[in-house]
Amino acid sequence: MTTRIAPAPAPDVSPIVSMDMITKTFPGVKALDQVKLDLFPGQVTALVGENGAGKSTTVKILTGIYQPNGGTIRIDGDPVVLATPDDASQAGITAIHQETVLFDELSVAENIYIGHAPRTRLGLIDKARMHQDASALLTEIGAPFSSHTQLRDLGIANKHLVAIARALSVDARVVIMDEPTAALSHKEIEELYELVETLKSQGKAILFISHKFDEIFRIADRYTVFRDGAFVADGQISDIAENDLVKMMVGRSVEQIFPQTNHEIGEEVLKVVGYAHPTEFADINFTLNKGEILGFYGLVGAGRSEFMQALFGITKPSKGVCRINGNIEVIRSPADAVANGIVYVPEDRGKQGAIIGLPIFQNITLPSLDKTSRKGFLKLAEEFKLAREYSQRLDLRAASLDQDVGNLSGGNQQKVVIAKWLATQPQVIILDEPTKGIDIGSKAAVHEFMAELAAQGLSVIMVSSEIPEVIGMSDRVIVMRDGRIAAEVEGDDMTPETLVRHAAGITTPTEGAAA
Amino acid sequence: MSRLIPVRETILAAAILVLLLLISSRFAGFIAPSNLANVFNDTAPLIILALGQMVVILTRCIDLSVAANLALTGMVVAMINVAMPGLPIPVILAVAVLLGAVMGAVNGILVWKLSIPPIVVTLGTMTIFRGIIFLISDGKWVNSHEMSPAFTAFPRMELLGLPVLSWAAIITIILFGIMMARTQFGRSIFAVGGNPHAAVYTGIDVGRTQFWAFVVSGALAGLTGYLWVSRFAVAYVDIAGGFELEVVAACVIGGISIAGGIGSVGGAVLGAIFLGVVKNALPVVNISPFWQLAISGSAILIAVAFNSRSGRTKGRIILKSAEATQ
Amino acid sequence: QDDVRIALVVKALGIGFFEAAAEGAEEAAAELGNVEIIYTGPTDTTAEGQIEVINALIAQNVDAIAVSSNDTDALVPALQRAMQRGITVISWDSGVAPEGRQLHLNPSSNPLIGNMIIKLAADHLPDGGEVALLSATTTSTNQNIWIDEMMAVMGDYPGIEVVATVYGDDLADKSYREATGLMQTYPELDAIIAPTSVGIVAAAQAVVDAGKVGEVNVTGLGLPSEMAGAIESGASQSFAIWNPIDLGYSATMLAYELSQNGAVAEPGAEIPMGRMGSLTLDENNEGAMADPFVYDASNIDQFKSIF
Amino acid sequence: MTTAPQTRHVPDRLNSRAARIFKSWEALLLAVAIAIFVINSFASPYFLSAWNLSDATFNFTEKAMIAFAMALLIISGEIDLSVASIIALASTAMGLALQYGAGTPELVIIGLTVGVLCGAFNGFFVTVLGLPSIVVTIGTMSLFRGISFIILGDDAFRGYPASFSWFGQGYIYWVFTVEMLLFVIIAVIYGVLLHKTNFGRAVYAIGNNPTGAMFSGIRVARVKFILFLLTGLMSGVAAVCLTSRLGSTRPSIATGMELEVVTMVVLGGVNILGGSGTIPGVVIAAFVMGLVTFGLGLLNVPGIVMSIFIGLLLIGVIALPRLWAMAAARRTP
Ligand SMILES: Nc1ncnc2c1ncn2[C@@H]1O[C@H](COP(=O)(O)OP(=O)(O)OP(=O)(O)O)[C@@H](O)[C@H]1O
Ligand SMILES: Nc1ncnc2c1ncn2[C@@H]1O[C@H](COP(=O)(O)OP(=O)(O)OP(=O)(O)O)[C@@H](O)[C@H]1O
Ligand SMILES: [Mg+2]
Ligand SMILES: [Mg+2]
Repeated sequence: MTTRIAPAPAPDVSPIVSMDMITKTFPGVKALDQVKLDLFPGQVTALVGENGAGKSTTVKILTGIYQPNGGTIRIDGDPVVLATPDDASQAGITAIHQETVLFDELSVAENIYIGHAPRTRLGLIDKARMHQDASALLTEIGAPFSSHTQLRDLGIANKHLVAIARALSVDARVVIMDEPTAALSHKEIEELYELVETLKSQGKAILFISHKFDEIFRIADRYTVFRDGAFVADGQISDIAENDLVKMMVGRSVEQIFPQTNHEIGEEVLKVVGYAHPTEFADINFTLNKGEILGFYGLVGAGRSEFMQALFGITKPSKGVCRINGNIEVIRSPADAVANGIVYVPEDRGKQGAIIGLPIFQNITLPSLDKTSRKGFLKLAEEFKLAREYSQRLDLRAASLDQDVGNLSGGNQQKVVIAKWLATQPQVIILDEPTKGIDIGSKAAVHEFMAELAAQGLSVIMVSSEIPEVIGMSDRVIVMRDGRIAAEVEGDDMTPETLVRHAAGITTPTEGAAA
Repeated sequence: MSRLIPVRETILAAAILVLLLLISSRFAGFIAPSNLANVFNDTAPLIILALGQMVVILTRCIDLSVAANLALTGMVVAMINVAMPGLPIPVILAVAVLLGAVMGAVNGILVWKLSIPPIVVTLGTMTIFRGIIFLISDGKWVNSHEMSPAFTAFPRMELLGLPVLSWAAIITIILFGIMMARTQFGRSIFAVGGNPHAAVYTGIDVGRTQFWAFVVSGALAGLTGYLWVSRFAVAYVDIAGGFELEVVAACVIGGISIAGGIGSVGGAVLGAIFLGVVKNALPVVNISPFWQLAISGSAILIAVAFNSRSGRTKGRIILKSAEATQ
Repeated sequence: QDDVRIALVVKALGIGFFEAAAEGAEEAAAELGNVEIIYTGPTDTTAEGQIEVINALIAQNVDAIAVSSNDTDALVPALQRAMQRGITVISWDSGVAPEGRQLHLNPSSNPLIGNMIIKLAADHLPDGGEVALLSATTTSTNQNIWIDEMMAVMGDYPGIEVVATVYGDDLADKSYREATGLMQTYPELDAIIAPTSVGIVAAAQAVVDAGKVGEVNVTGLGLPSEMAGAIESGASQSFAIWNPIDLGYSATMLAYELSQNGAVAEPGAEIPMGRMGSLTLDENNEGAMADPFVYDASNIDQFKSIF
Repeated sequence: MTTAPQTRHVPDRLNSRAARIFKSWEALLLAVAIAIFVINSFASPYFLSAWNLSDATFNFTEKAMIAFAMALLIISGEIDLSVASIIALASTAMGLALQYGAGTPELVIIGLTVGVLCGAFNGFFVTVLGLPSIVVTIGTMSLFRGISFIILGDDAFRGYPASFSWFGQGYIYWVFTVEMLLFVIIAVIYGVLLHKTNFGRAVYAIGNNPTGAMFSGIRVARVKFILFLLTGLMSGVAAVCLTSRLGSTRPSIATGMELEVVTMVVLGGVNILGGSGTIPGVVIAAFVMGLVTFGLGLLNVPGIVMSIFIGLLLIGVIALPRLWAMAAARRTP
């Protein structure tokens, strides 16, 4: 199954695209710092790096969506400016972006061809030819739906296939794939690999971004490593061992990141019995104990967030009860959940977590206003006192407490969201992908803090898709797959291999299933 | 499947048919072809404006200045006609469309370049355009006998049994049908409204598309301005006062989502026709005209409640996929 | 020198009829010598708009306000305040309730107008027929009174049947649509009576567009300048109006008499109004200026350039 | 392992109170208001008179009462375009009650109740059915006034009792009208509600991020529903004042007032997209609009020309700071 597909061509060809000294800053973040990247014809270059290393930013610069603050991009040795997405496709660069950037209201064919549809002689869109071409593309990538389907009727995996088809609809020399397999099933992934092989044989340069080391070692010819927005190394895949690649990526060995967990696990705090939802999840049963860190692992889209949000009173479960400290409680709204000591730090920080537009202190006190006010009237001094206390506890870095939370870096925003919930003095804190998109320093702080909370007797549920994090932090792990609990593992059973196996629904152990 | 039979349009068309049948049970003459042609002719301005508004709403904007734009253009062409009675109609038409487009461009620029919310921009330009009519006309009317015969005759001129006014609506419908389905601009409009973030990734300039949507809406308002003034053979400050809300109402009834991205030419046209039928039927079926407002208000509420039900996004279904693969 | 400031408040600016009245007011001012006319009004025919205008006039402490109102009752409190501040208040053309003004000048006597509009229609229908009314807004005082007066004398016109009353709100497009609706609902319709200058023009246009010239006669109250085309096309046989210039002139004269010459508005009083003679007040402090005058093909050319 | 982090001190506030006030939108608007006041006093000799200024307040007091509630609604990310129609319906209901012999207290209660019911109707469609408020209220705008037309047709209700005229025509002391008193009381109530209570904080949170507010345990639908009720209630209050001032009810009462109310709110610095704005801003905007219309009215400028000024003001006050920022950005690339 993991036979290497083709030998790496000789590295003496000159690159089609080469980025040199590229820098990109966002307010408060240096996403890329003088990085370099070369893409060679007929070769697959894997770009690896942790979350937030700047991979997607690189993609957006190459596709004309972002403008770099400095550095040069060369195509066939000539410096170019890619001012718009159009410029990029003119230059022969096409990409499958990490987020699906498609249009629900349009048909599959229109999604594939928007912006460059075939025209009739009158200059109108040639629908017949568009659908014909689209069908051909869909067949080529093995998509099981018609070009006439409306996009909204497709699931996430099929949408991703549309995105792939869209990238291939441009006659490009450079194809970029930003985590293309994250949402695909096994069969589709195999077809994608074949496609990569075809593109390679056509002499195209491919940039392949992935966190899955097995696939990197299977299809890539070269690698480039970024860390914290900086270039670390590049070279031939055949010249490097997996462990070394990981080390370059993280800058230290993986075990070191996680704090020692020396907390005591007490009696049962929360018991969930038979939670179900008509379309999202079913048969969820588990218990959570005092001072415990319970990990929820699964592939993206496994339904973990949906379930957590039901537990928090946002989506309504159709069945199931929840017992808190031995009493059955009905949670119909987040307000009920908070009253019962359950709080939720959501995955989508910008939309669901921080209230961008409100100052930091108001974000922190929002769910605890009852405590800082008298008879419904605000008491600013009390608010500042509370905000000060928790921002210090979380080591928040900010200019002042009345600063808009939107001006903070992602990690500090996350701290504000956590502070907001800690200020309510909860019993159970649910952290959904708590370290997604935050820098390594903050990540360690969050991990350390999580351990500290558990040590203080708080029960923590941590949803994470990062295996090292799950294993490093959790006392116990529940694996979810397709809306159901696939397994519960504890102690020495918590190996990367078991987790991946349960998450992917593979019954027989496979080799090289995880990094 | 839902693509083959556009549900909303079918239901709206059925509602209009039922309405026509009800009316004809009270007054049989209403569904005589000649009368239906009259109703269509009377609804033509609303149809044209609703199509322009549709484009704007699809891009997540709103144009409250269309009626004022119409009135200002109408006054200007009427005054031009008084000053230069010999000016041929095609020139008048060109002036009207151009002037309307310029006013639309003013809205568009403010939305595009200064990112002022469209509702604020067009609320402001609405009052400004009306005020300008007063300033240029000194509040005076331009009456039918001051207009040249050719000027007032144009919208009534019959071609193949239908007045030019009706043809203007029909041609606009056809052009919009082609534009929305078969041109890059038309598809961009859906893309910008449906998912502005993704539109940027696709190389579509959101602001520029909104700008052009305003220009289109303005140009149509200008065209309608001339047609309106010549048809009713009078121009004054207040013509088509409050018409902007009727235009928005037609779009809403036609299933165009105020949140952008969802809607169709057929919907907008049917929405306008629905209102036109109601408006024309009330006087003939002896329902007091005082019922008209309440009826159109209820129609809007029912339509929007209905559209939101049928259009509710299904969400992704995690469990189904589980069942399918097992 | 301190001019006497008389405000002529109209239903809405820009209507030909009122523009002509303003001319008459200026004529009176010129005759009186020391009078300044403030011609003003809202831009659309609303009571709220007129109240804001009246408040501004009170603030300027004008000497007199002569108003053609959009609403019989709504202006009363504002006008009462004006009177409390010593401002002379009269209404003309379209009146306000008695407690809101000192006197009201009717362009003509209401019974005469009511009779005139139905007579104009009946004269061309010797064998009787169906007529319909196209009025202004539902709230216009004077139209409502005239229609009531007309209904009172219907007994004198046997065979004439009023089949409907519709409202064009003094908007060209609405009036047009209502007139078209009338012709559809009543295919036998013989005449449309529009006692409003906006409605009559729109109705005539609608008749022409429906190809019913000769079948449906449009009549009522209109301005010669606006109706010249309708007479020419035959959509209208005849119509009537009083002279708005005279009306503005008379209103100004009356306001001047009351505020400067100590004339008292009380039942039975006779108040001079320059070249128009004098106004005799009835028990409601109302008086009529003159008879309406009929225009038809024989005299339209003579008047169409005047007002 | 990282070493124990050294806790840092984050100051409460960056700018002093004075600096914040000085840089605020309200300060800019106040300067505009003062400028208009000064210009008016030079332009017309009649401007600086207590009685005249008192009369001038009628130009804005009723609209402002609604504007305060509307400000909260718009800050929360919704809008109510049906307020003028609510006035019509509430006024019609009062007139109808009058026909059945209701006295002044009953009339007021009925006016306010109908206002609240209309608000509840809007609120139901928006918060329970989850429909966009702009569309719902365009619909109810026709519906509410339509019902008035059905009830009244071409008629009018008149003959309100003398005691009822106190609300719209009465004076508290010297030139101070009852409406002015109501205006001040309502302004204070809404100012406190928005700026000094938990409820007000929830309104801001919802306006900035409704999802985030819900995820923070705020009952978003309930807050929005209450805001629609309040807007309906204020329309009811305005209906009482306006009906009392006009002394009669016609279905066309208050036509077009919704746009003036929205203009006042936006001019007051409230973000039409929700999330920010203050009550003092709306108060000053009310005065600005009142002063502009009154000042121009004294010069006998027609209302429609005044509306050009308001339109320009509306776009100008938003556009100028942005143009300024763009120019500044160009100067220092
Ligand atoms: N539009 C933006 N505004 C502000 N910061 C941004 C923006 N886009 C990216 N960043 C920041 O830039 C850094 C790099 O992000 P990027 O998306 O490139 O990471 P990545 O390597 O693709 O991570 P992942 O593996 O999670 O996809 C992150 O710290 C991110 O928060
Ligand atoms: N059908 C879909 N269409 C569009 N986006 C989707 C779809 N399904 C999932 N996504 C997106 O994929 C991402 C991951 O989904 P999400 O986290 O909500 O899944 P989940 O059910 O919570 O699973 P988990 O938390 O276990 O990853 C989210 O950004 C979500 O918006
Ligand atoms: Mg990425
Ligand atoms: Mg998730």
